[in-house]
Amino acid sequence: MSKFDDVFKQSLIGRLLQSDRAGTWLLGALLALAVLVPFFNLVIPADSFLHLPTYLVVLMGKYLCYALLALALDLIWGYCGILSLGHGAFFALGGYAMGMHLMRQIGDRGVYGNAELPDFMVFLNWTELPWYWYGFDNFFFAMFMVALVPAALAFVFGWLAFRSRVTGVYLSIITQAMTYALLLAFFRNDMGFGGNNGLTDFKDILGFSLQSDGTRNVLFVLSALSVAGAYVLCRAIVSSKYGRVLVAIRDAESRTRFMGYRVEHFKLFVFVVSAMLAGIAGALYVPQVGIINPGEFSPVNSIEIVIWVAVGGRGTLFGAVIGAIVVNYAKTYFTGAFPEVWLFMLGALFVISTLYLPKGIVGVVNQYRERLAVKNSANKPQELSS
Amino acid sequence: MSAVPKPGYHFEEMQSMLYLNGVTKSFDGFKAINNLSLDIAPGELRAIIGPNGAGKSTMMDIITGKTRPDVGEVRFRDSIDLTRYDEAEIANLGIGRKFQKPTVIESLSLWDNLELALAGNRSVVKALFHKLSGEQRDRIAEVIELVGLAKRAQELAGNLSHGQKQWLEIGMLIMQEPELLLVDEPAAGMTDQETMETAALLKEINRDHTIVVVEHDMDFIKALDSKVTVLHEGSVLAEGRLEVVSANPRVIEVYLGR
Amino acid sequence: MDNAMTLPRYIFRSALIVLLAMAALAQADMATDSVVQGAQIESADSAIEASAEMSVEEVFAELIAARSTSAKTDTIQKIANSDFPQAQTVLQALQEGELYYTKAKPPVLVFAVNHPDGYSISSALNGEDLGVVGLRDVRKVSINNALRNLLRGLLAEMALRSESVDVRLQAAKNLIRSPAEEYLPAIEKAIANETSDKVLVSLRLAEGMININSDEQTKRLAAIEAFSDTLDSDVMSLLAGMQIQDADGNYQESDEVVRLAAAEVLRDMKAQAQLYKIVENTFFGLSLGSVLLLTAVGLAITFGVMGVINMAHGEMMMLGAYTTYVIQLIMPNYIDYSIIVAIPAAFLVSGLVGIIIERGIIRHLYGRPLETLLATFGVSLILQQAVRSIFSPLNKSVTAPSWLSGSWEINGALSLTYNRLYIIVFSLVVLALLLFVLKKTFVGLQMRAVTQNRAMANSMGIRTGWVDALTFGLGSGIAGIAGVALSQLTNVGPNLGQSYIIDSFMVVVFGGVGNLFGTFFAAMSLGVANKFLEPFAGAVLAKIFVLVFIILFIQWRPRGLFALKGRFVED
Amino acid sequence: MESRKSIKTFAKRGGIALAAATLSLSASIAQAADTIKVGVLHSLSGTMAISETTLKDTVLMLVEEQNKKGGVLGKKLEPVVVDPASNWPLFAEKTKELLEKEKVDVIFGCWTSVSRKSVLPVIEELNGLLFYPVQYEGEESSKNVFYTGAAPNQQAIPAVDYLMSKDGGSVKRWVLAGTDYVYPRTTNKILEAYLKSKGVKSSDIMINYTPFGHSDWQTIVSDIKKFGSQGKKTAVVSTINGDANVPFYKELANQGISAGDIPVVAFSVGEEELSGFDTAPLVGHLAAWNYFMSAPSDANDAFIDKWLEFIGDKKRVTNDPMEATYIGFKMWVKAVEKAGTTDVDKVHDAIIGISVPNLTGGIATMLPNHHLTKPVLIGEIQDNGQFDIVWQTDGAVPGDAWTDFLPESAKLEADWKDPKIMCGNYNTETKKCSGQNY
Repeated sequence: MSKFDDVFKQSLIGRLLQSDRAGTWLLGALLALAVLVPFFNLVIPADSFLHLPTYLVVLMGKYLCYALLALALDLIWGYCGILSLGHGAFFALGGYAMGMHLMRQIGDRGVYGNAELPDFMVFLNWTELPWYWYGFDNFFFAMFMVALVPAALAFVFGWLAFRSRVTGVYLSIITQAMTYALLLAFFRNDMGFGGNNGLTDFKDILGFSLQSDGTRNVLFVLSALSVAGAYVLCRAIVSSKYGRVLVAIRDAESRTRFMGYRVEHFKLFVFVVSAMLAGIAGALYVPQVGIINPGEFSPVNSIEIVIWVAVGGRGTLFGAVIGAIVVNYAKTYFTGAFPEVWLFMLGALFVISTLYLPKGIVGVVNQYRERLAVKNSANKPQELSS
Repeated sequence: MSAVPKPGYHFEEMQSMLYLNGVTKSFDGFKAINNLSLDIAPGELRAIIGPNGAGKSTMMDIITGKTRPDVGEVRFRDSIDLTRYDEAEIANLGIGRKFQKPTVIESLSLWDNLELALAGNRSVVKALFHKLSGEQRDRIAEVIELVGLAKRAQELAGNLSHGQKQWLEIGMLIMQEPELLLVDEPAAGMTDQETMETAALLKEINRDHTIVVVEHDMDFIKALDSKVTVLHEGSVLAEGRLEVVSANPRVIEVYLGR
Repeated sequence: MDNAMTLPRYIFRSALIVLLAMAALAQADMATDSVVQGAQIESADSAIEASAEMSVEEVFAELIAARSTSAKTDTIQKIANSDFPQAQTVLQALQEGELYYTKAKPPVLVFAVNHPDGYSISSALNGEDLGVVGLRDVRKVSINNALRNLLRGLLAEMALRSESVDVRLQAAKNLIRSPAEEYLPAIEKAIANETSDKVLVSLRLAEGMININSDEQTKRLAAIEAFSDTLDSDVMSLLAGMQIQDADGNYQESDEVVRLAAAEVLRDMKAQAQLYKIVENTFFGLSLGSVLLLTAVGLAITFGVMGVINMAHGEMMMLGAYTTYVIQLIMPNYIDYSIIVAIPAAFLVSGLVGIIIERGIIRHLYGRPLETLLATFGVSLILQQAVRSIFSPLNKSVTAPSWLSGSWEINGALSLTYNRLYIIVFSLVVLALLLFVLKKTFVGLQMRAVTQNRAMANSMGIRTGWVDALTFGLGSGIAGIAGVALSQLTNVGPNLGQSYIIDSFMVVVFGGVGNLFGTFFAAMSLGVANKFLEPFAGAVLAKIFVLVFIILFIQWRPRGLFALKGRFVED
Repeated sequence: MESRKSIKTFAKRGGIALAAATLSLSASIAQAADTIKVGVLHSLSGTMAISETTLKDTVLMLVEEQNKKGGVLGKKLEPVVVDPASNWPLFAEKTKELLEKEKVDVIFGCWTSVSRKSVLPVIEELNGLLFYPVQYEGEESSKNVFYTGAAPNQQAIPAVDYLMSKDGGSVKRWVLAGTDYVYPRTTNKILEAYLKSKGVKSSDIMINYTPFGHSDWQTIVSDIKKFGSQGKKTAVVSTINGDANVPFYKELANQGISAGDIPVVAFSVGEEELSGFDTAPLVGHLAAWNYFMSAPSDANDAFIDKWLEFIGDKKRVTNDPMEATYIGFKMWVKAVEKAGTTDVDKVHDAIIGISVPNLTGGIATMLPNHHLTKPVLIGEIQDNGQFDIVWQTDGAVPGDAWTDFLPESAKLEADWKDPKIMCGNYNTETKKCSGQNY
């Protein structure tokens, strides 16, 4: 037992989580979900009250995709002070890459039975597939693009912006301009991405029907594992020396320069990583919600991502995940329970959380825990060693 | 990183560590630096004084690559034209700078602050897979001792007092192992006692570093007991031992007089 | 800021002067004093032989009974050619869709005007008041566009005898647009004793539009001759029509001589039109720019000067627009003045809300600009839902005051719409006032003091909290004023703010945060750029290009067009 | 000690999280009720709230009225309103929620095509029932969706016919202006093909697309003006969507283009939109719908009175999508009563062929392709925000799911009755349905 235990402790994850209680919780919960959700959805019979309806599986899968997205943003905003108001763009690009693959998977089962062209191209009289659609029928190429396209955009954009030292609000606003421009571009039907309707009517992925509960659960598990994986990755990054350089850049950029660090390189790297994570989130999101359209590029969506992170607790990674889930659950609940006035509540939530929880939910929990710790330390100090 | 080779201290072959000639910089017509010339010998400790707006900070900015001069040459170790490099490169060339208002990374521990400053490869990849070696640990421990903050090594830099931040920043400079230190008003906001300690600290460091100190505080300058340059309206007004300079009527008029 | 200002101020001043001049001209052109005609034409001899065998009642009954367009056409002709005293008013009412008939048996022809509980109607025969009836108690004598054109002509022919120059001018213009053989005598008579040149020109054109279809070549050439010095779009349309070739290559216009003559005139018409196209484009650009300026200038205060990333800015404009709507509800009979009242009202409403937001929320967030983004975003959601709950999610209709509608026809090819013209001027006036407040008043001084060095200002005994609230209120109030202008251009609805917020941020950032002149130039240049791109690239691409341009520009000038220079920026 | 702890805590925390998850999930399971649940899936916030809120109220009104009559099959109807907030993925999510959690028996909802598209996979997987009340581009016929709005051949083509006629001003030159999304694109493709089939030269057709909520129309309107002054009677066929309309018409008016010179016939401007306009300058411009509030019929008068009373605001208006909702609701009720159950498949079989009176004095019949027979009306805008019906088709036009004017879709037909076909996209050439289950 203890031998295996040591192995675990030696492993990278073990080492990372030593000082990270919250992380342990999170990973524990994610893995638990990855096991339980399929169990309660597939194994438990539908009539049992313990049965978990499929729509909840999909819903939670969606939340996890948002969580991954929030994680990506927290990595750059929380630790490097880059407030991107255009992160939705990377998410959407990843989504479109996946969507294009799923589109090609339909093959000749579209309404017009055209093996080459997606339906929307057929009835808009496109004669042949545009070049940028080539290759997407291949799953691995598509998956490659899921990461590459956002990364490429992030690289070019970041390289320009960080090189010429665009910082603070200026950076935020031009990221917003970026996603806004993409929004307009993807709305154009001439772009060949389905215009306002985007890509939809997906059938199956790698031969498994997207409608089947099995596939749904697999996608859910994948989402859960991706979030876990991404968390570990981000944790590894921020607890390395590199991570501390990021913090240094966030707190005192010019000091860091005078210490001899190429700030633009450090920013660029983390920006690209973050964009990739966002892209992956998008790719997982699309098959679960069954549609990707330009709406995902809208600046408001990107602002919402920022809000998830802020509500959860900026610069903690853990908080980003919490925030994404809490806010989106609130949204789902309010829109169902108070369709007429839910915006009041959501708005109030944002205002209050910025006013009274500047450190987000996680901040509150920590304060509480510290107070608790102080109390405990009075009577049984040994508990604190863990 | 820059292609310039990192030299040892062969002071004798070198005429000047830092050499400014006819440097001028103006912002929207206002000449912050006006035909300034300055020559710092290797191993020297030089104090630069001057009233506000005399161009002290701008001079620092120009040397460290934060600002480009309109005209004039800025040479490091005789051969290197600093105007061609940016902050990071210049830092890696071996010039360390301490800001007027102390800037340390507040949300990192003292130890981390020093570790970041630790001389060595600054590339992204290295940073990602960096591990502290034994002697590096010792080096950090040594410096943190030197600046007298050993007891608080694991605390957040944000919790330090103003003066302590100044010292930590100086410590970070030392970690960078620069040949030339530019120290901007180290004694600002310090108690007399702290001021004296700081002066001592700088003299200590001066043993194997060239230092340029900018300061108003006359007691501090006295304590440094070094050659003094008086700046006024962006150019050198007087230069020499403190007692000589302070005898200069122009200096008295524009500066000491107040 | 000041040292980077002298040139901008000069350009801005001159621009203002030019525009004011244009507006003034426009006014003058409208208010031509009516030259009273010398020889009065007595209606008797001008009236064409009436088809007197039918009584008024019969004709009206026929009009009500008529279903097909053709049937209506000749009844209308009958009325027009009759000497009924009511003829003109009835046709007028028909044209304006105010002619109804009751469900009574036999139905009665009535004039109906809108009324809170339906229509208030009066007899078409003798104009006696028949009280108020419900919406579905009367049916309208419906007409379609074909009939509308006919009526336009008939009424114009009658109006040619009017006293007022403006009426005659309008009549002549209408005749150009619906030419018909039978008007010719009336027109020629009018030409004979018309005194005003402006009217004369139009009459000649009208005459030409008719003669061009005559069978005598000389007349037609004369007509074309008359066309040579106009740019009227209908004339152009007609001449262009002649040049059209059918499948087997022969032209619409069979008479070669006439066609060539027409072609000639058409050619230099087109040449001139090209020229004016550019002027027009610039105008479009400036007007788009002025809208951008209006929407951005408030943000230039709250965001630019105070550093609050104010996502609720759009909603402040929305409030302004709704204020305009409410004001119109309050004073339905003075629509023309409602706008004037709305401007200060909107300023107060939005300003007040702004102050509340500042005191309630933003005050706690200074030094944390990104938090202000989140909080104000929340506020914007709340405000949107608030108007949705109060005013319903439907768009509200804001009536354009008469003096804001229509356009200033410089010539057939170039006409500048008044609302745009006024908005350009208005935006500049707002900017000027704002600058005055900031630069010349004590409050402004305090505002700048606080934003530049809070601690110092505080120690000088300025009540910074109070000044902050005021500054934010000012910015919001101006957003409210922008809302009034927007209510004249676009939907007044809960989403109004959303559609402008991003552009506003782009303008402020492009212009350089904290610099009003930057904002001014950014707005204008983006507007013009957009408009000159649009013809080639299309609306969408044009916008995308502009956005990409901004992104790249910021790389080159990380602090915008008119960055505050100097070493203090960095700190 | 340390080492053992780490894995223990890891396991322990996992366990706790697990338990928590289980509880939270099992908590949210819905239980069946003895009412018939009617889902209402219209955006109450966001950009589409402007149009969709009214339809939500309409459904609520119809439900209330039906319950006064004692409900359906002796059960009361229970409306379940949710807000998809003009967010397309949220439409899919809410549909799942309605069908799986709320277990509704029918859904009335959606406005934009994209929202319908995102609902489609869900509603088919879970075999739900959606009544879609808005005119759309066609090219679709799902087993689970009934399209009670107009197909292109029930709106666009008749409108063009009218404009070509003498009464319509015998138009020779056409501007097809639309917002850049699928409905205008498809409609304009169809119209272009149709116009060419009528011998209109492509030099006489100008097609222009603008982004959503386009607000600066100066350039485009002046282009239209130029295009219109080329010696042939010109008309604009507008598929411009929602918010962009007000600035468009204002610009038309300001640049002095009257209905007499260049009439505009719109497919997305109804009474509701007009209530947000300053209509004075629009008088004489046209709209093509299957219903106008001004339609002279007793059914209509009754409906209007009921609506005004329900909404408690004398100024409110009725419009075409409301009629479509009304027809859809009536048909569903009739079908449920005929089938004696709310079971989707039975209702589906029962509803095809059912006829209910529409509000313009005619009869609407549900065709095997899930579209309706509808009359087409052309109305001229009046200064009081109403339409004056100037022309209408004699008799009702059957809705065509697959237009005959696009080569690819001309081959297809939808038939959910004929056992030999029984699909939404039967290819008359290959004699089989494509893989698509709709």
